[in-house]
Amino acid sequence: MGLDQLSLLQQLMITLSAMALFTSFALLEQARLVAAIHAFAWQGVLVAMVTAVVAASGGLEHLFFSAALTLGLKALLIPWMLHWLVRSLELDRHKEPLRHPALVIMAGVALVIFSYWLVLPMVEEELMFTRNIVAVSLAMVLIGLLMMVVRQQAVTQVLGFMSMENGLFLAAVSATGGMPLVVELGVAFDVLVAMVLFGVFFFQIRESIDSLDVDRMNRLTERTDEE
Amino acid sequence: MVELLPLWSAGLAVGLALTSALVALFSGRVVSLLRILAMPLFALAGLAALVAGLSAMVQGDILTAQLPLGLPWLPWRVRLDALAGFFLCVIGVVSFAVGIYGGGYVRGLEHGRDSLPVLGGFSGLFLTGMLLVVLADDAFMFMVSWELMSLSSYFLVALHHDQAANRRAAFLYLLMAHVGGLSILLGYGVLAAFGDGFAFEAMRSSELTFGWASVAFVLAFIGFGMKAGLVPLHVWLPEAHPVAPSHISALMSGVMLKVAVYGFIRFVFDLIGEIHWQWGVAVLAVGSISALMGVLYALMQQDIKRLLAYSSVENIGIIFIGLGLALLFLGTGHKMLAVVAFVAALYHTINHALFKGLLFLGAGAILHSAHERNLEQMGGLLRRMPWTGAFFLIGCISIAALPPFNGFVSEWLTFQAALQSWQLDSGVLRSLIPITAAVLALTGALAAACFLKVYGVAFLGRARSRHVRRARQVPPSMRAGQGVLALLCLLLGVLPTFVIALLNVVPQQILGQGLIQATSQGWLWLTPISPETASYGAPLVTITLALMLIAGLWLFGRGIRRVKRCDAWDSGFAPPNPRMQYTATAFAQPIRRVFGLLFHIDEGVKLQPDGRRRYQLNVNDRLWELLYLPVARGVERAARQVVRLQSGNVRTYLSWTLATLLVLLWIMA
Amino acid sequence: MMALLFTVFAPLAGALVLAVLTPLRIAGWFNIAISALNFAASLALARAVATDGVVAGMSFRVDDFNVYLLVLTAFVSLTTAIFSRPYMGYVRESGRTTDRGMRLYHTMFQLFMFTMMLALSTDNLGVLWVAVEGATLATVLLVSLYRTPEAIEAAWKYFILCGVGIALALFGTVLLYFAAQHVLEDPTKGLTWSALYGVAGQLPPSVMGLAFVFLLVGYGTKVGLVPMHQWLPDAHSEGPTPMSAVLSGLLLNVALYAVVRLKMLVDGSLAGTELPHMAGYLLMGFGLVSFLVAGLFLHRQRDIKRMFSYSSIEHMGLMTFAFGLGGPLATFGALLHMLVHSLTKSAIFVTVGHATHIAGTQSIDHIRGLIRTQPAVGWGLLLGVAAIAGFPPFGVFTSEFLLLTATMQTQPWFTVPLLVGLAVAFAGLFRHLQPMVYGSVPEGQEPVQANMLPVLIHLGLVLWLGLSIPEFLSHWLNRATELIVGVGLL
Amino acid sequence: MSLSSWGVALLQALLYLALAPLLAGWVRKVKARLQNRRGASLLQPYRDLYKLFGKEARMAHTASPLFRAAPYIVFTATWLAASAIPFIATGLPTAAVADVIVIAGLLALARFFLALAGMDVGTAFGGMGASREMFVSALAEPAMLMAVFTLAMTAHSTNLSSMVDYQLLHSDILRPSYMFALTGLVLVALAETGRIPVDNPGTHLELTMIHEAMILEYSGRHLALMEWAAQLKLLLYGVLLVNVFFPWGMAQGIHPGALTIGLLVVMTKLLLLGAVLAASETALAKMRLFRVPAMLNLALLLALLGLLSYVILEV
Repeated sequence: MGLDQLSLLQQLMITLSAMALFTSFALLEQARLVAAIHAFAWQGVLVAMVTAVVAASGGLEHLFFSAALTLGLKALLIPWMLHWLVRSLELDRHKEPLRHPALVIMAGVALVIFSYWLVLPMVEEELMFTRNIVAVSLAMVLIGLLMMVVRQQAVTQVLGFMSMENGLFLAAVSATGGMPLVVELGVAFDVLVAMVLFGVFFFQIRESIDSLDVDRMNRLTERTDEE
Repeated sequence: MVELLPLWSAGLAVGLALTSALVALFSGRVVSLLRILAMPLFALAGLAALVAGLSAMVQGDILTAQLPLGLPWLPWRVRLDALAGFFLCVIGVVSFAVGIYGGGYVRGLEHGRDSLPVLGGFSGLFLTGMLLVVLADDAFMFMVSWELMSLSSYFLVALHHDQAANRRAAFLYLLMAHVGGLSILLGYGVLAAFGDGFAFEAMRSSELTFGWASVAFVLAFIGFGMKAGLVPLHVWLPEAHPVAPSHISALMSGVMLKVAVYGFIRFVFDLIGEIHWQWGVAVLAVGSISALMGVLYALMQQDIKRLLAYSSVENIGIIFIGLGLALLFLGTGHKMLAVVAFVAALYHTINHALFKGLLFLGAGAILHSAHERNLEQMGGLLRRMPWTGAFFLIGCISIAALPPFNGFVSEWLTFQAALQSWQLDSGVLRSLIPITAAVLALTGALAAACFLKVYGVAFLGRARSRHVRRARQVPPSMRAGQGVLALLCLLLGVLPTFVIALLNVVPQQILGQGLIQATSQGWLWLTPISPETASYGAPLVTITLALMLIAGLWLFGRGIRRVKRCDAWDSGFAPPNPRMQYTATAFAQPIRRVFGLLFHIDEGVKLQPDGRRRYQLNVNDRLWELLYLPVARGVERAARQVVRLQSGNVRTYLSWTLATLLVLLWIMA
Repeated sequence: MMALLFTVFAPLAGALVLAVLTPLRIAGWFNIAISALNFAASLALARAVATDGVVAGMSFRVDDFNVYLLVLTAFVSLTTAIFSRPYMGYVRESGRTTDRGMRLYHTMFQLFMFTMMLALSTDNLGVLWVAVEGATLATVLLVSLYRTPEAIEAAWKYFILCGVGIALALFGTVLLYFAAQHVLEDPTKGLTWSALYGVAGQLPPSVMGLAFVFLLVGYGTKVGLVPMHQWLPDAHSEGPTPMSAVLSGLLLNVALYAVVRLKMLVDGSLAGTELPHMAGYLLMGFGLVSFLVAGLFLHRQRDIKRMFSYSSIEHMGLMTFAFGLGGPLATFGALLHMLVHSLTKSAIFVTVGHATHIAGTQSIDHIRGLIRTQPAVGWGLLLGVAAIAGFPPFGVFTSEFLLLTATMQTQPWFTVPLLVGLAVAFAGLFRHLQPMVYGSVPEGQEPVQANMLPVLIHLGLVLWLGLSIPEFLSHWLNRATELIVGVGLL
Repeated sequence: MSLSSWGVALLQALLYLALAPLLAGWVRKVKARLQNRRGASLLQPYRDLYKLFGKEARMAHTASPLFRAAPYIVFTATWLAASAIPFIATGLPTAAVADVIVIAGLLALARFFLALAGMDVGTAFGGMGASREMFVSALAEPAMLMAVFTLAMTAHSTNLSSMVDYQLLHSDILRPSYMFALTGLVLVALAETGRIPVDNPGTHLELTMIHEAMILEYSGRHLALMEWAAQLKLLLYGVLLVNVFFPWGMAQGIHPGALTIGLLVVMTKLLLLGAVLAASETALAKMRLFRVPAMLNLALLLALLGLLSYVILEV
């Protein structure tokens, strides 16, 4: 399937989702916290744009609403909250270099290929184009998860979590033209509450182990001393 | 109405047992309630069960009923046939004696720390469980009652839970009971999968291939064998039985093991259907090993209750030898001989229930009045507690399989069955069975030695410690409880013909044939196979013995001269003191030396803190490190490996999630 | 319908009231009152369902499968509320939490109930997802209620793991919706379970397969399937005990309920392919692994609440295995097991609460001689564990009996690992239990004012179920079985 | 069963009583001769018994009632066992009272009470004797049963008189199993009757005695009964050996003539056996206690071989 058979909007859509994918790679390897937050914000913007484009192409009004919702939530509110948290936790200078960046990037690429290979079997013709976007969003989800695995800093873990959400949202929008409104609202609400709770926990963790390094939270284990 | 008498009185028995449990719950407030009300109710329950069993066997027809309990599609069915009736008798008679005895026994516990409600309540439940197992007619009810039996007896074993050793024993007991229960459940599952459903009729109708039938048989054998205490699955028994209160030990050793035997008979002879001789060989082998190992280990013990527990292993072994012979003969199509072996096994079942109950009650009496379980501390009890001494002697003679008491009859029957092996066609089997007979003979002789040791050391000679010297007569209720059993031991020994005439209905129902000629020569002569093959005139032997004894004692003793007393002669040495007597350990020493390789002996002289040197010996079960410890270690190792999953690092957890996800996706695509 | 709305929204209203209710003294009582009301409503609902099959409307749908879970949930929440009033009082006095904490606790308790009810009664898979996520959000703050480093750590792990899991579940839901797009004439109904179930046969298997993987991993995290279980012992051991009771007794059930609902869809769609039982096999695999691993975990426990949370994992594994096995007998057994396990396990946690109160610690090595200290608590714990270990005459035995026999009939060789697992788990439980209940009293250990009524009720019910299953219940379960596997048992 | 046969049975039982001391005396006499002594007269055992019955019986302070009952039980049990063994005639009702297993049981009963009596007074020697007695018998009893089972299986009956009849009928067959059984039974008999090389009835040397150690405390009539029982046991085993393996000349029916012939024949057989026993006792030396098991295991092995060679070779 060549791009030429697609309408301009669809080409635009693919481009945007490709950029979103790139942002999650950026998130994955970004060492500086603030920069990572910015990358995340950009990702939110891109997802919102994709939503808008889908709405435009499919003429689905309620998607415009959810595009706005995404923009407000993922691109503005949450990044702002994170910023505020980082500042009040005096982490704005915090750098967290990856152990083996090359390895991690390779893993990310492998995940992209894997997810593409996964969605290959869905070969109904009319799905052809959405399929690719599903692959992209699946890759975003997996990379988000990977990020939570490789990053040992609480805030970056939250970023990973949020970028997973972005991936989900992208999938929902691009593949199905948006979930029913009630669900979307519920999801958005949950994400918001989750974000607030994350904020609360940052402070609690900070005051309990005065750091946000999740590796240092290993009191609860079945390991006894002999092994 | 009268033909329903068995069912009614069985129901009454269950009801009474439950009531006794219920009553006992309040003995926390009114301490004497257990003694005054609960224990008599217990005895009554036993009596009712006895009546039920006897009437069922006399009527010889099969009664069934349904309870409003159980699963919607599998209500609890009750069935009372001759086999169940026989085992009801076994349960009933011992429970009756225990109920009488317990009244006096629990008085000693009334001011102890052990909670009486627990003791009484679970005793009642224990009896209920055993009764229901025997009555059950579907696997579900069977399993429920079976586990009820195990669980309640576990609580009784754990009654004195202050010592860690008792807790350990209780744990081991419950664990093995649980495993055994699961294995039995599995066995029933196999039968149910072939027949339709878990009702016993359905299983009877099931047609199994040899392979599956053998699987079911092995499962049942393991499960019931574990409960019955067959070697090598016996290790829980010598731990658990001694630590329970003595009258409960009597129930456990005397009755609960028999319930396991019942389960085995019901499963193998009744439910599986076609029987294969290979099973008989397996049962025979395991039975012989159990008998021999059991009695050898019993010989090595110094704790009287532990010794009795081990001797239970031996007797269960003898019972299973009988059952194995029966299976073997059935499998090779000699029904007549199978019946002989089967009857022998049943006879030994009731016998063991009687004398093992009696002996445990006796041990309880010693514990009650001398507060001592260790043989090495006892001695001369016969003069301090003559009644208990006399009853205990009867128990010892019976269990040592000496005429004219009951133990001899069943062993005699077993020998008779074994001696018919010349009728078999296969030379291998023909040569196998005599070896079993040899083992049986050896077991009998060793059992005699063992109980000679017990009686001689505990009741004869002179007291080896101060508190034993202060032992006193036990209350009449306890004596009565032992007396009942002792009397029955004698009766079953003297009048075997009547017993067998009563027993006959069981093989008639289960195997479709009974002993035809057993009493053909009249009640004086027991001729199981035919008069010219073998005969035993128990009454005549007894009468002669009694006459001579009375004549001797009366004629010489009373009539002419009285016996003067003097110091012991002892080859003219200085008058011996108690510490010069032979100890239990010393008594067993020659046999320990001969059979040394069977035990794990560590023997040596140890330096005491006070500077004196002391001889120390303990004889342990070889099977521990051979069988059980490896399993335990394996589980420990596995657990230690698995625990690594919970590393404590959230990122590791997340990577687990990711890995799982990817693997599953890969599988799916 | 009225009853349904009451059942679902009473807790929400209660939560709002409790959030603002000033006097904390009556908060506990109010909590009980709400739960009682809720329970009554659920009973009425059950009657309605019993009379006219399915109660549906406003994207709610209550059939025989979830109605008994609704009643169970309401019931357990009631008894737990009864237990938690004095218990939380003791916690407050001991100064481990503040008044704000207490208010938070009561509010979140009802909020959690609301999410449970919502998840159980909704017909919309999206809403189901929202509700389950909501349950996480509602409980996560309670886990960290005591503010100890351990509690915060546990809460964080709980939050992160369940958050990720639930996100994956959402992706699965999206795929489901995606698959439904081209099947349903009205695509917006693409998340309505009943609509999907109607057309399950036409859903594209490839998409459904992927979707189910995501949903299984997602909701499976909540069920506590190994190897996504790690949050569970932490959350159970660090949160307040009533929370552990409801988590073990209810949340896991609800997650499993979701998995089963989705399996029904997937089975429908995979029916045509060469691997019609793929979903079942996955469930069996997960169930068996969880069952065995959790059983081994039991052997190396030092914290009493952790131990029982592992036993929850074990039983969840057993149920998952049974649902995966399929077939009327197994399903019936699994449903029954859900019921008895919730009752028994919450009873155990209540008792454990008292036990830890008596000993002043959760460390197994320091809990000793409970029976001598306070017979009620000691025997409660002993009998509860005997029940959960599958000893008759308690109901757990009945369900395990059914499960084993079902396995025996369909997959005989699986019975071996099952039996090994049962034995291992049993040994693991009792080796730790015995020293705690038996033995003599350590000095300075005093009996406490304990309210054993919930335990009594629960164990009584379990005992009853073990001796005989009442008519109405067996019909419920049977109709639920029909619903799930198509054929009933009776 | 007619009254006359009962009468003969009673006569036979009494014969056992009467002849038991004689055999003991005979063995002693032959032994003395072999050792170039003149030895006491054949009737010495009778004199001893008479003397002991006349003497006053004494009991230790520590002795219990069981101590008094034991001699009568031991004596009666042994006598019952003996009288069930065909002595001069077969087909007697007493043989039906007790088959061979019961006989073994009765002997075991006697041994049981003997050992109990040994332990009763509470002396070191008593315990020692009891321990050793049970130890020896524990190994001897199975061997004996095995040996007898060989015959029982051959004759398809555990009833001694029918065994003897069978042997009389088929006396022309040479059976390997019988040879094994016979040798086994001989060894057992030596052990059970407390003869050299297992025990020495003549000695009171503390560390070697077994049987004597148990009856050390007895005196007067009690001792007499014990001794008599021991002599009965010796006779019993003798009769068992000669009559079961070489039954020729026994009376089938109960005609007085046949009975007298039977009596004479059996007595000659017994005299021969006694001579052999005496010879072996002079030739052999008593062995250490812990070499006894070796000998008894040999006996058990032989008996088992007999049984196996029967079930494998002869059926």
